[in-house]
Amino acid sequence: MDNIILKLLFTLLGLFIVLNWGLLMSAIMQKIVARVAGRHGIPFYQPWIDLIKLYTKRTAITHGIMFYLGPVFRLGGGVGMFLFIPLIYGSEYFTNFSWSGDLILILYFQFFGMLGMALGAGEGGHPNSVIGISRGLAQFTTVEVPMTLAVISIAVQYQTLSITEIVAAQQGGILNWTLFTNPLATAAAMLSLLGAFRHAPFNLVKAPNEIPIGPPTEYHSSFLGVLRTNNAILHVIEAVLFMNLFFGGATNWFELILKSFLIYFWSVFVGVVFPRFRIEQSVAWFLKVPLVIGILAIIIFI
Amino acid sequence: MSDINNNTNNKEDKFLAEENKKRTVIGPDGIEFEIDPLKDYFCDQKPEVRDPKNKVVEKFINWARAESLWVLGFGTGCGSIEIPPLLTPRFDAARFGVQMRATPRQSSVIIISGYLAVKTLKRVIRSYEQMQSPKYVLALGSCTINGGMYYDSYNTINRLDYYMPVDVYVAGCMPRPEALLAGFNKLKERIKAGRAEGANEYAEKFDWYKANQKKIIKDWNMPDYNW
Amino acid sequence: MKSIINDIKTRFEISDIVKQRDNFNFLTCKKEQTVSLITHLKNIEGFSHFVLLTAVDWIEEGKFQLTYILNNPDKKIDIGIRTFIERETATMDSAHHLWEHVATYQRELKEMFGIDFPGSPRVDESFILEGWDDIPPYRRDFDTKKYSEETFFPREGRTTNDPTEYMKKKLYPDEEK
Amino acid sequence: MVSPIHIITISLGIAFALGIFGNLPKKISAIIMLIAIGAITFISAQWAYALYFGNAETTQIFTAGFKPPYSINLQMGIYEAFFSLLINIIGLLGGIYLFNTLVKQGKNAIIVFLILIMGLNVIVLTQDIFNLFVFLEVQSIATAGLIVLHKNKDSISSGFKYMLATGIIAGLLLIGIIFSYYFTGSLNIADIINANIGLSKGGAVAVFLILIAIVLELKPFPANGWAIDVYQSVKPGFAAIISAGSASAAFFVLYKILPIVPENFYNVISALGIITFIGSNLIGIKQTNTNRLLGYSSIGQMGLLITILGLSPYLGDKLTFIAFAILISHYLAKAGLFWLSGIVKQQNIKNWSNLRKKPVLMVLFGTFIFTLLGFPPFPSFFGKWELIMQLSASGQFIWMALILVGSFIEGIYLFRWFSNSLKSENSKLPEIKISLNKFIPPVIFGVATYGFGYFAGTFVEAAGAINYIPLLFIAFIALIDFLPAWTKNTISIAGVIAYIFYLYPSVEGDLLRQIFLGIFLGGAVITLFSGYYYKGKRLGFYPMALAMFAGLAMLITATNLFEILYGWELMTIGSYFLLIRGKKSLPHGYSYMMFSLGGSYTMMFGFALAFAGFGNLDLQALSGITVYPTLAYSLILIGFMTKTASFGLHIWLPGAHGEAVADIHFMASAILLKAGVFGIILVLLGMGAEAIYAKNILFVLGWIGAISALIGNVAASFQESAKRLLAWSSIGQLGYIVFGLAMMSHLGWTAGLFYTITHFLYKGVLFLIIGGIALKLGTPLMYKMGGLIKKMPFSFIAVLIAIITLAGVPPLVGFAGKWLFYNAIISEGFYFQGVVVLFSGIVAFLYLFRLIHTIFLGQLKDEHRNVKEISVWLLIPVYLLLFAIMIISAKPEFILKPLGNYLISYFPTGALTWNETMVSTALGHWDGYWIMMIVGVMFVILLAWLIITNAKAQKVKQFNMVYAAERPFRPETTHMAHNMFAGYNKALGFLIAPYVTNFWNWISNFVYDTAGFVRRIYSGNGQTYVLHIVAYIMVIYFIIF
Repeated sequence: MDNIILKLLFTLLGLFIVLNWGLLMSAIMQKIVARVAGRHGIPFYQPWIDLIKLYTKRTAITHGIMFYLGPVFRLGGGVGMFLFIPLIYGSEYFTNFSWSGDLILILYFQFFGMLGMALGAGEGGHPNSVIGISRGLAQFTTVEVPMTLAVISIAVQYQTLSITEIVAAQQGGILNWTLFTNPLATAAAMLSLLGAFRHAPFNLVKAPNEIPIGPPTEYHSSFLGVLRTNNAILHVIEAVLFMNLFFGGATNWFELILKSFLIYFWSVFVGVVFPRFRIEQSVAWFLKVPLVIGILAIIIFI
Repeated sequence: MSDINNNTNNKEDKFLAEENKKRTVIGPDGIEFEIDPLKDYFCDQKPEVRDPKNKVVEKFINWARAESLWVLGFGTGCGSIEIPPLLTPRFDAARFGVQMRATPRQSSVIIISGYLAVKTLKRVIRSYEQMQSPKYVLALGSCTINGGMYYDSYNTINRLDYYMPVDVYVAGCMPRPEALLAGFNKLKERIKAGRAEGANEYAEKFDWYKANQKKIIKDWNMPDYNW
Repeated sequence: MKSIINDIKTRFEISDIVKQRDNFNFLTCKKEQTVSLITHLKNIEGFSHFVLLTAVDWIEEGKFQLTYILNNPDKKIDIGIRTFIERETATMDSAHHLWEHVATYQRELKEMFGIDFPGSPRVDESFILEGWDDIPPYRRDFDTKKYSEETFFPREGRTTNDPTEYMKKKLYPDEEK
Repeated sequence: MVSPIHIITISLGIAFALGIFGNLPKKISAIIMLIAIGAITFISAQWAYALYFGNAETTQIFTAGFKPPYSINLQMGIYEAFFSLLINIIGLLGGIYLFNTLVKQGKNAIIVFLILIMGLNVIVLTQDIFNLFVFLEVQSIATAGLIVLHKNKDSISSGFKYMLATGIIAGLLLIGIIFSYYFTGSLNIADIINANIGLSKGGAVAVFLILIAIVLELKPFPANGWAIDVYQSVKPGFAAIISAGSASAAFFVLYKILPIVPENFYNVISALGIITFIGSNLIGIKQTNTNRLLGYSSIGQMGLLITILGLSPYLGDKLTFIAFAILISHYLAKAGLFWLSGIVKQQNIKNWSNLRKKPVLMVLFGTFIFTLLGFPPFPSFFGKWELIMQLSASGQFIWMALILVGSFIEGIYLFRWFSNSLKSENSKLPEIKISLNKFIPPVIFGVATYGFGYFAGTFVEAAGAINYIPLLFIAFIALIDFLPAWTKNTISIAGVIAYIFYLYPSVEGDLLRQIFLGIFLGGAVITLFSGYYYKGKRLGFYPMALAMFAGLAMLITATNLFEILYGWELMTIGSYFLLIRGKKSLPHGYSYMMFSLGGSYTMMFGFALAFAGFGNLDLQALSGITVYPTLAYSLILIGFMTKTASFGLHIWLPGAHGEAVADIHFMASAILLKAGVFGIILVLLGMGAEAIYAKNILFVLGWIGAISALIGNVAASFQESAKRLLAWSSIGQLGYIVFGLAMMSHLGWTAGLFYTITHFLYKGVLFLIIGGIALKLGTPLMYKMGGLIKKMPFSFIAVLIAIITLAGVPPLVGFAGKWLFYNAIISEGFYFQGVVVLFSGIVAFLYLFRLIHTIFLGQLKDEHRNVKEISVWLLIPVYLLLFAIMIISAKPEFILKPLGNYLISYFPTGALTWNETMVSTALGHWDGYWIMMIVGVMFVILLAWLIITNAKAQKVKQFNMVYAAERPFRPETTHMAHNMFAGYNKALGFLIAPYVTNFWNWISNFVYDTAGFVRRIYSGNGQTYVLHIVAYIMVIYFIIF
């Protein structure tokens, strides 16, 4: 019993760290983007201020029960992924509840938030929300193709789907990382990651000017606060997932922070350099080079 | 569609848009019924005053609000050309926590950037009412203060504060981005001092504001408050 | 250009031919013949492009002047047709059947001058003014300053200066005259 | 016992008497004629009865007191009695039917009619070949008389052509008889047989001439242009007699003289038969004139019978049964159809839709059509089955294939005709008026088909175990069809539940069958329960639904291949009638039937191959087929895959299901498709995965499953109709199942069967809700809906849970399926198929979101502001299903554990291991219970957090949204629903280009064009037809000699 409470406390601690790291990371990335453009950019504490402001707005409106629950689903998706992913390899407590499921659980649990968000935004009744969602879903289908190939490839490689075991197999030196033992799968997954993070060139989903920020058009106040909280957690968690699968995992918090930063930076870097795709272009893009790389990643194991 | 509103003596009805008129439709079960779009499709609740609950906490929150000004991307007159430079390396308003948002739901500041035609005012009011409180109005240029060079136009308003509570006026014709930045700083001061309660004021004096608005906007075509 | 004008002179009652440029003439036509004249110019003389339709309020004479400007893109010539209609009735034949966009000009004139064009599509709908219920604002008997003062809550204390005098005073305060 | 000679004496005597006492009133003449035919019918019936039950011996009647060859002798054996009975019955009933016509046409017609019947009798009875010739002439003159008596332009010319053709035939026959007399010195058939003249060269020519004359009498294709005109130009009542009576007699003649024919002629005979069968059916496709169409069909059937006779060496002692079963079907159905044609009085097949106004006639029409096509429970089904099995046992696979192809082609036009009558517009057509005398004969024949069906069933060994209780129950429900729907519904539910209890002991201990019993009959109870929403009578629904369920139940309890096919066909009939109830279902029901028909024929072929190798029809015959195993397994699988609508065979499904109403949609998609899954499971269990052919088949099957999944899901995303969306989604889901089964491993099968169960649950929910909504709103088009969450909250919750399950999002049970798939794919090495399947799983999000958004979210439309929740009768079963979903979501071991235990006997390796609630494979692990708990707790905490931080939120209405400072004008223009995934369509729309539809269109066009080409030989010119006959004879002569 004590054990469980302790575990719970450590999980909350982990969540707190991840949340704050996510906020800081997004600030740093925005600053990097600003510096690329020759600006100072936001203060590094801006995301916290925005969150406080959003949570303390005095009014809010709701379009209905699903609209209300949408952000909860979304944050549930992020927190759920956090709960089911082992953060620190070898740590007794920072593996959260990852014993209850494997990699497949993570891959499918991300739909939990997406679906709930899509439904919530749908009840908002705003056509732009739905345009954003339809684009997001359409893009997501093909983003997942190279990812699926990569996952199958590493599952074949390590003969396991358990994330902890995959991380364990990569211990003992940098050359044991999947990055080096299975570079094709890593490449396919890292290209897929660009779509998963929805930075340019794959940010038509939010398209701020054409369809005012897409799905969350109608969301505001603490609804938006919840969504932003989720974004912060999700960015870290997705990076942690890639870190666990391809970059040797992390044995301490410092390693986690460094690696997740670099993984996230990869998508920001590409985003700063390339302009935006139209939706049919981005859908088709993932079925070209990334798909071929993914197939090669599997062929080498046949 | 039926012509229910044949008696167009009423001023409201005269300007009632076609799509807002009552109409009879036949349901899938074959039963006819009437639809009043203004009642069925819009919420007609009036705004309420939402007072801060705890003074000490409110002070902290106001600081946060001041440092996170999300501006609605809405340009009304010639002054809207002064807003984009704010985001460029030269002025870089992001340093001060000023960011642009595309939807009024998420914005806390609306900039009235210059002369306001009656037609634009209607849209401005809608957007303002759709913003969530606390919300702030920053008015640019002489036109919003006293009509400026359009003081005698049949179609532009003369003073904005009769139609919505204005927090900061930035004078000039046109004020340059630096002046706008100064205006933002002024607004921040007001917020931090707890004096920027425009939203509550609007709710309090709602009838007065609405009467003023309706005096010039004759085809409001909405319930009084546009949620 | 000349031959065209000579030709239409024989067919229509036109007067006051004003030469603006070599390739641009104004002429005045009777109200009843105007649309026929435009039709003729479009179909026979190749003025296929309708440039604009505008109005002038000659309040003293109790007339509205309508000006149609047509362009012949092949010969690169323009022609302006003026016609006068009674200010009291303010009704003119519609020409929307010749070019679709004429209807838009006519809608504008209906709103701004109160000139009616029976049969023109959507002519009674509001064009840029929403919910206008005074006399049409471009008519010269409409006092826009008075209207503004009555309607728009003018701010007290506003003073208006003559720019020449004011700048002179400000820039050259010594130069008294 | 009355001597058979009186058949002749009575009819001849009456005919003469009528001629002599010529001035009797016409009515009385006709009645006398009918009495005469009645009398001779009685004689043949008496003989048939006595002979069948062994109370009498075959009797020879010697006319003129001498023994043959010195006199004509008649023989009354069992066959003669039977055929004579057939002829007399058609004469009697045909006479009753034609009563008014005969009366109108007068004495001569009546006499000719009587003579025709008598002639046919003698043709059957006589044993003297010259006598045979004489009465063939009598018969043809009588027929020509009947043709010409029907006064119109066509009839004269066709009568002339008829005489021309029969003249040639008679000449040939006469020459043949003279030859044979020269060789044998006898005219008695028995003597000729004994003489074995076929062995000598000259004798063979004699036999050839006799044979070819008799064959020509049976109107073989292509030398039969004259016969078709006859069918078209005479009154349908006469055509019935020609088709049923004369053709039967002619067939019997062929049967009688067949022993004369040397063995080496047999193949030629069957070739002639099969050419006729296929050729005239092919031309039948192009026909829109019903009488002509029936004519082609008649000739086709005769061709089949000739083939059967030709194949008699291979059929052994089953020959009689097969020939009789097919002949009797043809006899009853053709006569019935011609009679109906006389009642309907419409020549164009499209105009037969006015038959719908008379339900009894419609039932008869359906009965006859299905009889002709060989569906159970009609005799031709048994006949065809035995025919195919016997041929297969003798290794005659080519003949089997040709016969099945011909039958399929026949199905094409008969079904087009039938479905047109079911669905075509009929408001402008005149009422049908029936007089009693025209009504009785088809009714008698209709009832007789069922009787003979039962009777024929008793002859087929494998049919011994068929349970007739459900069929009787269906008949009972059909009889009380006039009652309101809810009574029938209650009775049906009681019946089905009773049947479940009755069947349960027989499946106890067999988990597979338990599962499918649950899906089929449990599903039946649920759908029938939801049927209470229907107010009114719902004519014809309950018998057909129950027929489908009876067929499904028969699949489960089947102990041999025959029962599987029997159940399969029964289910096909039932489901066809259910699917075609939709408004615009005409083309879709038709294509459903075509695929089903083709499927059942391929299946029959496969079963026959299995039978050939195994020797009996037990289910074990499916394991280790030795005769052409690749072909056999492929064919059986194709047969079953027509029902799972797998890629390539799927094109019927979207239309057919897309037009069905709520509960039928549920039956058709969630339940019916599982029949195919059950079949595939049986085949795969038998096939195993070891053999090389098995590996190849499984490889292809896996890809078919994967591609079905992809195509189904992508296409579903682009549908505007909610029902079509669900229909395409079913194709995709069934693709998963097929793919899972094709992996032939423990995990793959666990996934496949698990999907089978869960698909039943969540698709059941979706079909009922969406169907209910479509019913409520009067349209299945999604963009016409929207915002219904506020009006139908219960439906919304149900759909939400269903789509979360379908999408495989944890914590609900759908995730278990995805997880099993991943594990199976990786451990089995089905990587690429697997990626396609997983990709389609994600594509499913597109259509699921579209489904729930465009119906429930977004903007509520004007017309729907007052709608209420859907019928509670639909919601109750839905919530039962949801309850089941929630239970197995929290406790997946309820299903997975028994499934694992069951499959371990087939696939011992790779089973799931359980540690309390944790399930793991060699690769991964997953704990459904804890995930549910964790997600639940987390969700509650987060919701609380939002509620705390959120200020009092103002509830707003649907137009209160930011709209670029404008306001929405109308809900229609604000609801983003139409062409929702336009960008996706641009990128991946090529995936759903209708290649498969184009392929099948090309096939059908090819068949039509061929038919059109072949039809050109019928120029309508009598001389050409004569030329045909001569050429035909020449060609066959050169082939034989």
